[in-house]
Amino acid sequence: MSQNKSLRFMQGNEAIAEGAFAAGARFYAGYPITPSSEVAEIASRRLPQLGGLYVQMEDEIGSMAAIIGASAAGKKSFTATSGPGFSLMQENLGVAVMAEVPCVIINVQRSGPSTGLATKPAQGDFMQSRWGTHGDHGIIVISPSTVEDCYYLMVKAFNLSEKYRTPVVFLADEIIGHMREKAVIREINPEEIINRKFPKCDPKDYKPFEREEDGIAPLASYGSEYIVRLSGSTHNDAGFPDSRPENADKFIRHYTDKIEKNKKDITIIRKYNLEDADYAIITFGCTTRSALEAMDVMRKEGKKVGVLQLVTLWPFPDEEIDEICARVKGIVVPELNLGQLIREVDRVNSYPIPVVGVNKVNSLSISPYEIIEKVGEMEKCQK
Amino acid sequence: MSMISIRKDWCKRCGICIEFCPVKVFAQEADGTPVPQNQDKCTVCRLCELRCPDFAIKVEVTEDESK
Amino acid sequence: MKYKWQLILSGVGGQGLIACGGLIAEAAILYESKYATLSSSYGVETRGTFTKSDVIISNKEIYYPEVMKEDIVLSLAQVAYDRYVSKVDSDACLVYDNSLIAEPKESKAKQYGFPFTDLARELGNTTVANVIALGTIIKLTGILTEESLLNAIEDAYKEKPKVMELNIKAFKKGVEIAQ
Amino acid sequence: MSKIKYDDYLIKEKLPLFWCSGCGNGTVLGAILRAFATLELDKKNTVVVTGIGCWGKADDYISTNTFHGTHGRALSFATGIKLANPKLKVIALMGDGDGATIGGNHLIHTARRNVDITAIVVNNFNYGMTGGQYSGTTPEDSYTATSRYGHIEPGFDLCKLVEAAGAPYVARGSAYNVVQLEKLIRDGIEKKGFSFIEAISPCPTHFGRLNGMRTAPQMLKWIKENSVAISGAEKLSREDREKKFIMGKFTDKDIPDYSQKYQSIIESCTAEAGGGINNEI
Repeated sequence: MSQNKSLRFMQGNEAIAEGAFAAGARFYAGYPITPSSEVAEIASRRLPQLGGLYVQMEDEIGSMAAIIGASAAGKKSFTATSGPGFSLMQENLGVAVMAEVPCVIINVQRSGPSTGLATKPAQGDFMQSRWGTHGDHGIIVISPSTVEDCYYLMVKAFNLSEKYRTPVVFLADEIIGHMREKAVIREINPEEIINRKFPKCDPKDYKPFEREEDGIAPLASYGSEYIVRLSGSTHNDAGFPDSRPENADKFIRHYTDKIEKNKKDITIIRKYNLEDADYAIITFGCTTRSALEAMDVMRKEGKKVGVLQLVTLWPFPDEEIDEICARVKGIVVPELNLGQLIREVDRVNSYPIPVVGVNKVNSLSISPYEIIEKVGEMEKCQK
Repeated sequence: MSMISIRKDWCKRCGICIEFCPVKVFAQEADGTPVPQNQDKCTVCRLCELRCPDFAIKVEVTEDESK
Repeated sequence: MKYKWQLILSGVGGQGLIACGGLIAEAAILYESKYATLSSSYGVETRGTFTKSDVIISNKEIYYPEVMKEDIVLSLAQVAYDRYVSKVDSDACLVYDNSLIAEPKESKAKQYGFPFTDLARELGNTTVANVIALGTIIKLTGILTEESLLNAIEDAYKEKPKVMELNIKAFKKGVEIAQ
Repeated sequence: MSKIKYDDYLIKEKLPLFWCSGCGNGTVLGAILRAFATLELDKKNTVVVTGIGCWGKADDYISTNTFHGTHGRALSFATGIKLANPKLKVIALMGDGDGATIGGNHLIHTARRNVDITAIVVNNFNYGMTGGQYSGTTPEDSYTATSRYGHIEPGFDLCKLVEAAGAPYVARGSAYNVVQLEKLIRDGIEKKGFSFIEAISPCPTHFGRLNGMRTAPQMLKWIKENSVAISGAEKLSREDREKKFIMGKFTDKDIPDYSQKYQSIIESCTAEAGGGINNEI
């Protein structure tokens, strides 16, 4: 087993790009946008060195389409964008869902709506990452909170994308994307990489959407021995249009089911000091760092506070949150939006405990003190 | 000699073959279906086959003449 | 021994404050086995508007990457100086460029004014004012060793020997004036 | 004479075709499949990419690899496919709405970028599938479901547009002159770099009906009567020329395509980096 490690002082966006290459990504199509542009710049420099390809498209609609095409032609593909670009990608993100083409879309969130504040952080795309493209579908969304995360979770993102033949959204934010910190970067071993299942059947029997026992259909590449028919319209196993109600039902349910039913395998959460916690802070992305700092300060003061970090945002970890709700006196949900994650926590919580938000949309990060204050208020009310 | 065959299940009776045949090989049935009535006039230019929007016409050269 | 240092490097876009923060953080991580974070706040324009970099150096993992309480503030422009002069606490140290900031104001913090830009001009390039200031901060506070910083500078410019030489000279100049 | 026939590429089980009686799509499809047969394209290394609209259904009948994407984006999917695997023959089939209206930006940039794709735009001057609304090529003063008082916008001359964008191969044919159309398509597929073929095509159901041409023969006659070869067009006044469909090859030049140029970047980079890894799945 290779143990090639290097100690790096690294930027989040740089680690995202390097993580993609380590996962085997060899195709990038994108349109530069702050605060994600470093990913594009690094991809443009590194991909030709790796025998891969970078292309700058005319917009994010085309970028999303190009990575789907490239993935169908056998290259692991990715793109990086931010708010306005992510909105433009939603149409073809649906194609990746429908045609079940693996790809990774990085959204380094910035302040919105519209152009918003290009250089300022936000976490306002939490719901968009789940529901942005129209129609029923499942999606995997992963959110990093450290520079090391950016590297290792990108590998995870590609692995899940390949395993489940699904687009994966990597929901970073301006703070994590732009900050630099210490990171120990380890070479990824080949056995840690998951590649899509390739068909083993006779080429004349191949149907690109015919599922195997594990619920996933093998995917051949264009240019292989197999003829591949992919479609963004409602199709049958063979990839031909099929508008029969039972066929539509079968496939549309499948897009949600293949993600939700594999929740256990997909979900990553991190628990900090929750064993004895009276209060839990539930968080994701950059805000995790504020939460952990707040927890540290409060623990020093003898307050039993813990943190639950959602690394996988979608599928939503209902069970894990329910389990926390069952044993704490209150929950704080800090997020750089007006309350998106908290809606989900509220939905899951069935206990008579308060769930309060710390919400901020003034372009600044949430300070640990703002979380500490909220926990304090809750404590006071409950005394 | 040529042999013109028409697949009626594919033909949509648009009338293009009838209208544009340079030597007027086709007649039209009441429902619009083309009938290669004057096959002896056919020069095997194949324009009917090429223009047919429904792959419904085949012009084949019969054995003895193709030699 | 203090285990955590929180630094603000402030000025206007184009002064190389992020690069400067990078050198400190890199020196801490690679040459002193510490943790460090660098995050920056800047406007949409690349040059000319207020910019600051937050650098945190610590012996243990750093969570919140923004400065919660300043230990050291470097101000290389009037707009940056004005923002921090009344804000910093008595145990902080405020280092500013007195070739650009003519009249120091009241502050609880201990203030040090040096003519970084003028000295940089003497070295032949005003863009190294940041690195001179860096030398001064290192000497005044002892947060990291001079050697670690010199190593970081060498790493940063290993493909540009002339730039490296200039930056080493600038750093040493900064150390010298702080003595 | 090629042993491969056009119907080797046609999925006969799917016939009769979905399109209306007299629609030119089937004629253009025939020309394309005949060109495939003549060139003996290997199905496994050919990808037909379509968008949305009547013509976007064309892939249903083609037995090569296919990708059926979204409205207007066929060229972007095709760009990804081609650049990821340059050995593939990539043919994008688009309508005038698809390729030149909602997808206009992708069209000009794919042409400018010179990606080795053959784009075949069937231009029937309106959105047939949704009931005959006007598109970016609908001629001024004509009538559509959304220009009942006469269309006040001029239509695009697609060949001029794509030529200006830098494509090395630009041609126009029609469903009337099928022999020429097939030849133009064949040459386009053989061309290294972005090739663009516009096929003027009848839509008697919508465009024809609202513009006094209810039948397919009437529409084909209209196309025939308004067609003029490039050489003939040169003799016309500017005003007359603008009213005609000028037929033939406008551009046919040899310039390096994107993949070729990028390959030289890869070679120089990997040489520098001491050999790269081509990580195929």
